[in-house]
Amino acid sequence: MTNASEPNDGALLSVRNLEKQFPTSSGTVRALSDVSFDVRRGCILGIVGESGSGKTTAGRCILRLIEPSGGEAIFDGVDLFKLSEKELRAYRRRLQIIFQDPYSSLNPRMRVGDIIGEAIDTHRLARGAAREERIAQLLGRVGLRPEHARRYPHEFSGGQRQRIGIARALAVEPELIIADEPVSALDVSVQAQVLNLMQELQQQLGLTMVFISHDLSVVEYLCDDIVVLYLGRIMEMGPAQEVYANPRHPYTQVLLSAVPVADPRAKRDRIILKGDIPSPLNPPSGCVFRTRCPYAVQACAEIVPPREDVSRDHSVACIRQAELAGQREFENQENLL
Amino acid sequence: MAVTSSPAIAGRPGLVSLVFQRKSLLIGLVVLGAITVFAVLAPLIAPYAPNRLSVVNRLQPPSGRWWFGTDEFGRDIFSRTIYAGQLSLLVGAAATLLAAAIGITLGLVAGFFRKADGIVARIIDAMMAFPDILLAISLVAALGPSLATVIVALGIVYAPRLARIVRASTLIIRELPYIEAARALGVPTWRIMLRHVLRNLVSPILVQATFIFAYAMLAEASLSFLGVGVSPEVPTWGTMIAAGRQYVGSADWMTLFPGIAIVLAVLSLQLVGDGLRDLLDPRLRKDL
Amino acid sequence: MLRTLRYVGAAVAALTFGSMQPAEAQQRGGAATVATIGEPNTLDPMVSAGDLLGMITQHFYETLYTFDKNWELTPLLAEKLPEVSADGKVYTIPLRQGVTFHNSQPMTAKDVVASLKRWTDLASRGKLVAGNIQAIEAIDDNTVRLTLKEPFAALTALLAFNNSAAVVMPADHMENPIKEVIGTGPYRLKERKADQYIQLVRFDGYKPREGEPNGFGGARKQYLDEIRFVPVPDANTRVEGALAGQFDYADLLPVEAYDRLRGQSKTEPLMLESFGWAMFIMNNKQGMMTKLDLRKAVQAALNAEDMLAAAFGKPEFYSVDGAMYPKSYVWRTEVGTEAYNQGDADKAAALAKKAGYDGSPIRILTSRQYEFHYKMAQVAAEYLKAAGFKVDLQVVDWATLVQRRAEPAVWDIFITHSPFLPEPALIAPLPDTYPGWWASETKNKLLTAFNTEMDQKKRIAIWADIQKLIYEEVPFYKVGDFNALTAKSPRLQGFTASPWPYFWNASLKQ
Amino acid sequence: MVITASSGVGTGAALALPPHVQLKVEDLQTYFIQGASTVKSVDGVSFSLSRGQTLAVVGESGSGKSVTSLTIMRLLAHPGRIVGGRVLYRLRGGDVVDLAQLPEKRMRAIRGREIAMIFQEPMTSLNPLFTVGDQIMEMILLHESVSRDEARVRAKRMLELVEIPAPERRLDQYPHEMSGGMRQRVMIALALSCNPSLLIADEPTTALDVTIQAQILDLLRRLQKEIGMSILFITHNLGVVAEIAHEVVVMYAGRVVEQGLVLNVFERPRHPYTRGLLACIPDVRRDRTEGGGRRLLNAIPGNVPSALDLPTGCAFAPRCPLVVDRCRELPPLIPVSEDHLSRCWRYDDL
Amino acid sequence: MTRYVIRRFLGMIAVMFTVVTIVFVIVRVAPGDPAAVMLGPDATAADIATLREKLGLDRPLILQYLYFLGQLLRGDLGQSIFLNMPVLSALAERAEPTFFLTLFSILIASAIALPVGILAAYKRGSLFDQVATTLAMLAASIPSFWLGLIFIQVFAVRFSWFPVSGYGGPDASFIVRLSHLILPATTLGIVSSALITRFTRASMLDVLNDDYVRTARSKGMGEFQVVMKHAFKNALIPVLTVIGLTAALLVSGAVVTETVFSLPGVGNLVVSAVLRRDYPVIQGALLVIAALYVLINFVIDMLYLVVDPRVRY
Repeated sequence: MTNASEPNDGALLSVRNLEKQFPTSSGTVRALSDVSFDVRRGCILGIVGESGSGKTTAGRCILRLIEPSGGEAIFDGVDLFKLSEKELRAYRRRLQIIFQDPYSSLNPRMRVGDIIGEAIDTHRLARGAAREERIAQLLGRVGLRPEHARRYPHEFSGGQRQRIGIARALAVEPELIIADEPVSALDVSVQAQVLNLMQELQQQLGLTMVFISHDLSVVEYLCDDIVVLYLGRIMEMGPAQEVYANPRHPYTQVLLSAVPVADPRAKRDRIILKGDIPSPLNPPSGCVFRTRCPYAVQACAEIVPPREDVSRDHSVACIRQAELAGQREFENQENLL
Repeated sequence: MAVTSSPAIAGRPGLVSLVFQRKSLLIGLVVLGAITVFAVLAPLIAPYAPNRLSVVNRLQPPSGRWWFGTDEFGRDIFSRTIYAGQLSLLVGAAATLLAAAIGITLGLVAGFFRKADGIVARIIDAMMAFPDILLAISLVAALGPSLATVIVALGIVYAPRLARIVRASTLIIRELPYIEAARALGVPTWRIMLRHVLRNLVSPILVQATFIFAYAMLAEASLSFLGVGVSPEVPTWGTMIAAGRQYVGSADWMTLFPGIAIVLAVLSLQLVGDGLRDLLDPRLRKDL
Repeated sequence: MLRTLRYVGAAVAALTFGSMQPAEAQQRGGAATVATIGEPNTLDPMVSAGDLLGMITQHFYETLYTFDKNWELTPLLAEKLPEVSADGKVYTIPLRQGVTFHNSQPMTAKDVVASLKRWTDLASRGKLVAGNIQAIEAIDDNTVRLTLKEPFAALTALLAFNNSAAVVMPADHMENPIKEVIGTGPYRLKERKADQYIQLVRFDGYKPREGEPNGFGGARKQYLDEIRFVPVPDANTRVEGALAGQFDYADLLPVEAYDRLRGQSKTEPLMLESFGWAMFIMNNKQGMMTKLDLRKAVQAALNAEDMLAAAFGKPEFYSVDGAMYPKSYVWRTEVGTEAYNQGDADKAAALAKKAGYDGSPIRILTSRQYEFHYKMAQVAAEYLKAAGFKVDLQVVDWATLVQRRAEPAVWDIFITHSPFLPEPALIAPLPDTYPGWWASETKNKLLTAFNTEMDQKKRIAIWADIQKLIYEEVPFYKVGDFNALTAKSPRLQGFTASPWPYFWNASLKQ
Repeated sequence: MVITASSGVGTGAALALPPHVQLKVEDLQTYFIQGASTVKSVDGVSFSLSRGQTLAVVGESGSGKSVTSLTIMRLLAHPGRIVGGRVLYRLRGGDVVDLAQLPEKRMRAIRGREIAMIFQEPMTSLNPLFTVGDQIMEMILLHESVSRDEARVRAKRMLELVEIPAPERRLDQYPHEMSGGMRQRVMIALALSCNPSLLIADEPTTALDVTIQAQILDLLRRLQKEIGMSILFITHNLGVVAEIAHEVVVMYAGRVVEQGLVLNVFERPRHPYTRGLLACIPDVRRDRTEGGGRRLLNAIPGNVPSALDLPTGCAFAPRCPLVVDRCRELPPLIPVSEDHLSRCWRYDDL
Repeated sequence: MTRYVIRRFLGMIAVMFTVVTIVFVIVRVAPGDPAAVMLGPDATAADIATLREKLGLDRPLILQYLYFLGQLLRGDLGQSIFLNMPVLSALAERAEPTFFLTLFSILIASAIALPVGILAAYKRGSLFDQVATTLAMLAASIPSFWLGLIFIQVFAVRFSWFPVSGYGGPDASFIVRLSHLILPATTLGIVSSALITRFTRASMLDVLNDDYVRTARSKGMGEFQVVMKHAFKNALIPVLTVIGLTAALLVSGAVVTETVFSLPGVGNLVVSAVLRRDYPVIQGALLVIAALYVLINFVIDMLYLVVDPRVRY
C-alpha cells in the first residue's frame, strides 16, 4: 500500500486518479473522484463503504465493465484503461469478477456446465473431453459435484450458486479477482462457507483479490489492506489491522462504531451520525463527509482534504486528523488515569 | 408478498404435468390443435371441395347434408370453413414469423447498441402510434391487395410490438450481472446477444408471438371484411364473413360458422399465450 | 365512382309508371330519408353519367325536356316540344317563363345557351353531339336555337336524360368543378355532408308546370319539406335500415332480402321487373379470345341458368333468356338463342382443342361493386374449369375495371350489365369503339343498314339478323335478364317506382 | 399456561395472561396450503413478550420469522392461514384476546392502534402517492375521533419525536423526497402515532446502511424507554439482536430452536444452530492468528432447507455436527435453565 | 418538473417527425402514379405530366419530402381527390362521430373493466376471477365487425331499440346522434374492455403485493379503503396509460365498427378512401390519427404530473 503516485512495484494493480461521472437526467453524478490505491500481489484489498460510496463502480471501472471517465489502472505494467476493446479481451482472462447476487449473475437458461464452459471456450482453454474434465475439476474445487454441470442454476441454493459464480471466474485462471459483495446476499450460515472457500482458493492459487463489501467485520477478517470510500472519495486507507485498530478518519471511526456486535456485553461507545448520506448529484464542497462529521469546522467546507500519511501505507484524507488524534491520545490517557 | 421465501423450489415437475395443471392452457392447446388438424387435414375431412358450386343448393340451412349449411353458390360452408382455416392460420403464422424476424432484430439492436437505440426506439414508437388496422389498411393500399401483401403488412404492423418487448427486456438483461460476467470473460458481443440475451427472451417472445398470431388473424379478418385484404375469392374466415354479410338475417349460418371459427382460434391462441406466460414467467410461477 | 352502365337512360318501357296512386289525399310536410348505394363524387350532373348522381341531382337541376310516364318526350324547362326545321337541323326551343333559379335570379335563354355549351364541353353525352353542333344561340330572352350540321334523331332524348344531363345552370355559375349548386328544381340543396347525407329542402320559388304529374314530366308537387339522401354502401345495411324503418326508401337491395321485406310493418318491397341484363364482354382485339372457336367454346361452356341463380337467387328475380329483348319489346326475337345456356363442357373442350387452346388462363376481369357480377364470374369460372380452361379471376374495384378494360392487353373477358334500351343501336358493345372492340365486316354492314333504315318493320328484321350474328360471332355473352329490388316505407305515398326514383310528388303519411 | 376455556372467539373473560405479559404466542401454526402442497411456515411457535421489553425473533430466510410477525398482525397473504395455536394479546383496557380467533373487524381496530408494525423496506412501505403527513394523519383519523387539524398537529409531533428536522415542511413532502433512513423514521412515527402497546419491527434496519442502522436502533431504544411499548423485533442479524433485545427466539425452518434471555443465549447457546450462527460471524480476535494469519471460519455446512422439503425430526440435523440417531425424532423445547429453552436432545453437550 | 415537461415535449416532436416520415414513405411505396390515379382513366399524358409538376412529383424524393414537410407545417394536408375538398376539412367534418364513439367506447370499456379488473385481482384465483378472465379473453377474441353484425340483427332489426346505421339526419338532435352511437360504442367498448380488464387486473395484482398496501392494512384500515385508496390509486397510473392509448387505438377499431354501422367518422372515411384510391385522404388520416396518439401519449405523460408526485419531483 502506498500513496506514491508512481505504480508500486509490489502491486499487481495500481489504480491512479480514477474518475467516474454518470450523466443522469437530473445532472451529473460524480461517482468516483481521484481514487488511487494499489493492490498488492497475492493480497486481498478490501473496499468498504455505504451505499452510494462508489465501491461497486470502482470495481466495474477497473474491469472496464463501465468505462471510466479518467485515471489509469496499471495492471502488471499495462494501463487497462488505454487498451482497445480487442486488446482488452486478452486481458479479460487475467482479471475476473464475482458478483453479489447469486441469482442474476447466472444465466437462468444455461446449464452450469455451459456457464463455466463459456469461459473456457471464449479463451480456447480446452476442448472436448479435456473441457468436460476441466469443468468437473472446477466444480470440485468449489465444493460441487461433477454431475451438477448438467443442472440449471435455479436448481441450486444461493450459496451453491455463488460457488458456481466462483468456478466461472476461476475457469480462466485469473490473477486478480474482484469480488463485489460476494456474500452479502447469502444467509448468515452460508456466508462463512463461501468466505472460507474464497480464502482457501486465494491461498492455494496465489490469487490477488479486491473484496468489495459493506460488512466491516468480514473485511476486517478477510482483507490485508483496506480502502474506505465515502461519496466516491477515499477517506482512509491502509493495512486492515492498522486501520481497524487505529482509525484516523472520523468517518472510519463512525463506521466501525456503528457495526453491531453479536455480544450483548460488548461496550458500545457509539458515535451516532446525524443526517443521511448526501446526494452524489450534489456533494458537499470541501470534505464530502463534513455535513455529517462531528468534528467538522469551517475549513472543511473550503478545501478538499489531501491524503496525509499517518504511518507507512496508512493515509487519511482529513485536515483535522492529526489534531483529533492528539485529542484522542489525551482522552485515552485520561481514561487510563 | 413473499410467502414461501425459500428460493429454490425442490424438484421441478415435468413440462407435461405443468401443462396439465393449467386447465386453460390445456384447453387452448387442445382447441388450437384441433383447429390446426382440421385445417391441415381439410382435404381428407371436408365432405365437399371448398369451391364446388352447386347453385341449386344455394343458401341451404345447416342440415345433415351440409353441416354448416351452404353459401350463395351452394358451396358447403363446413368444407370452406376448414379450408379457410388453412389460409387464416397461414396468414397469422406467416405474419407472426415476419413480425418476429423484424421485431427481434430491431429490438436486439436497439437494446444492445446505445447509438442505434435512439433511432430505432423512435421508429418503434412512431410505428406504435398507428392503430394496427389502419396501418395495415394503408400498407395494403400502398402495396396492392393480395395474400402476400396482407402478410407483409401485418408483419410490419406487429413487428414494433415485439421490437419493443425485446428492446425493453434487452435493456434490462444487458445490465444483469450474468451479462457483465460474460463481458468480463471477454465473450464477443454477438455471442452475448444470442446466447445470453436472446435465449432469455424466448419466453416473452413466445408469449407475445402467440398473441400477435391471434391479433394477426383478427386483423386479417377485419381487412378482408372491409374488402381491403385478401381477395374475396380466397377463402379465409374473414372473406367468408364478408361474403355472408349480405345474407345476415336471411342466411345467418354464412357468418356464424366462420365467426365461431375465428373466435375459437383467437381464443385458443390467447389461452395458450396466457398459459405460456404463467408457465414461463418464473415471477408468476413462484407465486403459484 | 359508382358509375353504372345504364347507358342511355332511356326508357325501361316494361316499367309501369304510376301504379301506386295514393289512396287518400297527400299531406304536405315531412322529411323523407332515402338510402342510396353510395356517395356521389360530385353534384354536377354534367360531369358524370352515374345513375346515383342523376337520381339525386334531378331534384335540383332540371333539363329542358324529360320523359312522361310512357317514356315519351315531354317539356320541362322548355315551354313545349321543339320546333324542328324541315331538314331536321334546326331546333327552336321556347323556354318557360317565370322560372327562377334557387338564387332567385330568373332563368333566361342566356343561361340555357351557356348551360348547353357547358354540356357539350363536359358531359360525356354532350360530347356525343358536340361535333355535330353548328351553333347554340339565344334568339330572344325566352327562345334558344340549336343548329346541327347533320340531322340527329336522338338529340331530344339526350337532352332529356337525367344523367350526364343537359341541365340548366345560371350563366354566371359555370365553373368546373361547380362552386355552388344552383338549379331550378323543386328542391334545393341545403347541406351536403360527404358520406353522411345530402339534404334537400323545398324550393319555395318553384313554379310547377300546370296540369297533373306525368312521369318525370307534368307538374312537380312539393309535398315533402325535405329529402335526405343517405349513402349506405352496404346493401345489407340498407335492408336492415329499411326493416327498422330508418329509411323511407332504400335503393337497389339484394334480391335475397325480398322475403325479409315482405309482410313487414315498416317497409315493403318494390320489384322492378326486367331491370336489365348482364353480359360477359370478350376481348375481340387481342389475346386468345380473338379466336372465334375459343369464344364459341366459352359460349358452350357457360351455364347461364346457374350463373343467374347464383347471382339473383330465386327464379322470380331473373329470367333465363338469350334474346336481347324481353317479351314486351318489339325487338324481341329468339333467333340464334339455341347457342345460349348450353353448359356443355365436352363441346366446349372440343372447341377449345380445335382453337388450339394452350392452357394459359382466361383473364376474367370483374368487380365486387356489383355483387352479381362477381357471383356470375365465380360460377362461370367453375364451368370454364370444368371444360378444361384455366381461369384467372381478377377481382378489382369498379373504377379499376373501367380503367383496365380500356387496355386490350390485360384481359380476356370482363363482366358488365345494361338496362334495356328502347333503341338497339345504343346497346353498348355494338360499336367498334367499345372495349371488346367487336369489328366484323358483317356487323358493320348490318349496323349501318339498321341505323339508316327508317322503316320500323325492316329494322326489326335487321335486328334479328344482328342478334343471330351476336350468337354466331360471340362478341359477348348475354347471361340473362334480372329484376331489381328496392323497398319503401308504407308511409311514403304518391311514390312511383323508377330506375331513377324521384321524390317530388311523393308525400309522407304522418 | 393451560387455559381451559378456549372456546371460539376469545374474550377477556375467558382468557388471561400474567400481568407483565403483553403478548403470548402459543403453539402457533401457520401453513400455506395450495392444492396438494403444504408449506408449514410456522410450525408450533410459542413465546411470550413482556410489557416494555424487546423480544427478537432471529432466523435465516425461510425460518418463518416474518410469517410469525404477519400472523400476529393477521396480515397473511393468500394462501397462508393459521391452522392452530393462539395469539394472546393484552388490550389497553387490560382485556386479553386471542388474535388468532378474532373477527376481522375487531382485528382492524387492533391493528395500528394496539399493535403497529414497521417493515424491512422503508423505500416501498410508504404509499408514493400521498404525502407523509397524509399517511400519518390517516392512521390517527382512522383510530381516533380527532379533527384533521388536530391530527396534523399530532403527526407533526410524531415527526419531532422521531427526530426528523423541519417536521412542518416534511409533513407535506412525498416519500420519494426522503432518504431511506428518513423514511424508516417516518414509518416509526406512523407506527407509534396511536401509542400502540406493541410494535412489531420486521427487519427494520436490514435495508439500511450501518450508520443509518445505528441511528434507527438508537431511536427505537430511546422511544421504547420513553413510551414503554413492547417490541417484537424480527431480524437475521445477531449483532442487532445483541444490541436491542432483552430476549431472543431463534427460529429455524418454521420452528423455535432456542429461546431465552439474550445474555444467556449469546453467552451459552444451547442449540448447535445458535452456536453455529454465532460462531460463523467473522471475528478477528477469534479467527485470526497472533501473526495476523487467518483461520478458517466456523462455517455451518449445508444449506438452509427448503420449506417444501423438510427433514423429519430435527430440521437442523443434516447440518448438525452433533447429530445422533435420536435427532430423527423431533425434540421438544427443553428448558435448559431458567428462561432458556432449547430444541436439542444434546443441549447439555453444548 | 419543467425539465420533465420539456423532455417529453421534445420526445413527442421527435416521434411526430418520425411518424410524418413513415407516412411519407408508406404513401411513396404506393405503386402507380398518384397523378394518374387522381385524374382517372380519361386523362391524357399531358394532363398527368401537368399535375405531376403541380404536385411536385417530378422532383427528387428528398425535395418532395421537404415540400411535404413544408405543407404540413402550414397545416395543409392536401386535397381529397374524390371529395374535392381539403383533407383537413374532410377529417374535421368526420371528427365528431369518431370522437364520441371513442369517448363512449372508452367509458363503457372502463365502466366494465375497472370494477371487474379490480375485483378479479382482489379475489385472485376465485371463481369470479376465472370467469372474468375468461370472459375478457373471449371479448378480445371476437372480431368487432362480427359482434357489430350480431348487435345490429338483435338490437336494431329485431327489437328496433337503436338505429341500424348512420349518424342521424341533418336536424338530428344530440340525443338522436347519441342513440346512433350506442350500439357501435357498446361493440367497441366490449371488445376493448378486454384489454383494460386484463391490464387493470395485472396492475392491481402488482400493487396489491406492494409493501405500502401491507402498511395500509397494518394501520387497521378496512379492505375496501385499502384496495380503493391505496392500491387502486397506484394501479391507476399504468391503467390510465392503457386507457389513454386504447382510446387512441380505438380509432383502429373504429375503422371497422364505423364501417359496419355506416357511421360517418374518420375510420369510415379511411376505408372509403382506400376503396376510392383517395391517397391524400389516407395519408392525412394516418398523420392525424398517429399525431393524436402521440399527443394523447404526451397528455398522459402530463397527467402523470398530477397523479404521481414522483414525476413532479
